[in-house]
Amino acid sequence: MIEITEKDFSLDEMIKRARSKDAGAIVTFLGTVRDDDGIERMEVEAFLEAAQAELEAIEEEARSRFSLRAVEVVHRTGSLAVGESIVAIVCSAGHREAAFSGCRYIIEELKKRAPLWKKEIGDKGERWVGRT
Amino acid sequence: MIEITEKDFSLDEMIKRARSKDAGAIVTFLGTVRDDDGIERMEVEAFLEAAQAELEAIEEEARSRFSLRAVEVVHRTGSLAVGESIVAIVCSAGHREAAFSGCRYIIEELKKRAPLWKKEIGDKGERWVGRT
Amino acid sequence: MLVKVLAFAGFREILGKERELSLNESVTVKELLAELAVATPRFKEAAFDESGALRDYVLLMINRKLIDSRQDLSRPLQEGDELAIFPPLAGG
Amino acid sequence: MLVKVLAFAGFREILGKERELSLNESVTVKELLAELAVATPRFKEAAFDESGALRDYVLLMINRKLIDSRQDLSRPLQEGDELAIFPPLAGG
Repeated sequence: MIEITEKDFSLDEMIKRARSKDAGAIVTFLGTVRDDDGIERMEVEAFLEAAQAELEAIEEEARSRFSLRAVEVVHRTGSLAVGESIVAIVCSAGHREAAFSGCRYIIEELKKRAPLWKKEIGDKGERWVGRT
Repeated sequence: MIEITEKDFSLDEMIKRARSKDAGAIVTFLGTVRDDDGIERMEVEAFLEAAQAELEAIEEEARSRFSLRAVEVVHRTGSLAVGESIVAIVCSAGHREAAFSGCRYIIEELKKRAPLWKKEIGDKGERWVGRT
Repeated sequence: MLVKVLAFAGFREILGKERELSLNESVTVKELLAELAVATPRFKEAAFDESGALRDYVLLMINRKLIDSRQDLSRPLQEGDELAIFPPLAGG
Repeated sequence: MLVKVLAFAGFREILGKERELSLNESVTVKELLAELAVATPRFKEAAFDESGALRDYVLLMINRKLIDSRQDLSRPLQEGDELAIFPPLAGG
């Protein structure tokens, strides 16, 4: 399941959905707001329909390249404080090599291709990430 | 925290312990019993003191090689049914590269170096894994 | 001809999230961006350099597909097209 | 001299998990394994090949440190040593 949402999510529920009798390995990536350089919170913005479609395309690529059994992706939007979850990706596969590779593939492609933006807000002001 | 235990564990609790304000990435590996080839359950056995010491050594290596912020490892022993959790490894780091590498390092070294054994039990009888 | 313009992140802060524009038949992406620049000086500053060229970090999608911001600017917009304007992606 | 022998996995099923052996001063790892083989034919079968050599998959630890099952068999055991016998590791 792919979801872009303002709400926090339960990793436990995502992992539960990814479990299956033919999956021996489940790899999870959780991205959280880091307190770099005086950052207090982040605003996450999405081009919702385009991001959803792009994440679904990435999921399909990962499933077929790595023979994944299950893929769960949640990306949050809105205002997130330091320490809060931004994104979670759960991949299950028969063996660990595929589960690691699939999870890594999805986060790398998400960062490159999904229309999502983060604004860092802290004691030095505000700044859109990636904007030079 | 390193733990070898008969009890099931809460990944959610492990991830909660691994969260921190300076960690932007948390990678989790969960190994579960797969129903390969008629397997119904697994018996996991440990040389408890030696496995605990080896896992602590592996944790230390991973922490210093990849600058990990937190490491959590639980390995279960005893009788585990298909689908149940065998092992969980949680690594947090500033950035995802380190968290992925650290988690991968720990599972690979655990498999090579920790004195733990699995016996597969299924419709074709019993078999110690790795014993030719 | 109606065209929808979406803007995100820093460009949303300048242009607003969404607007519908009524245009002449023959307008290209470049011409539409120039119109926005005339109407909104802060957009001109953010999106174009001193020589009037689109800045490297301006990304464009037409109908949810990225276009090449250097080569495809002469593409004529069609009735109902959706043009999205945004800075480099930074999810995850 | 007392030496503790631990066995795991398939070898535990044959030898039991733990036993304390009273030995002569000079006994080597090889001699101790030979004694176990005499006392327990199933261990002999599982651990040694037809030529009497230790099988490749037999792993040994002395005091929780792996030893080289080919080169260190002549090592003399000391009072209080703990010898562990097990098949290839298979955790995770």
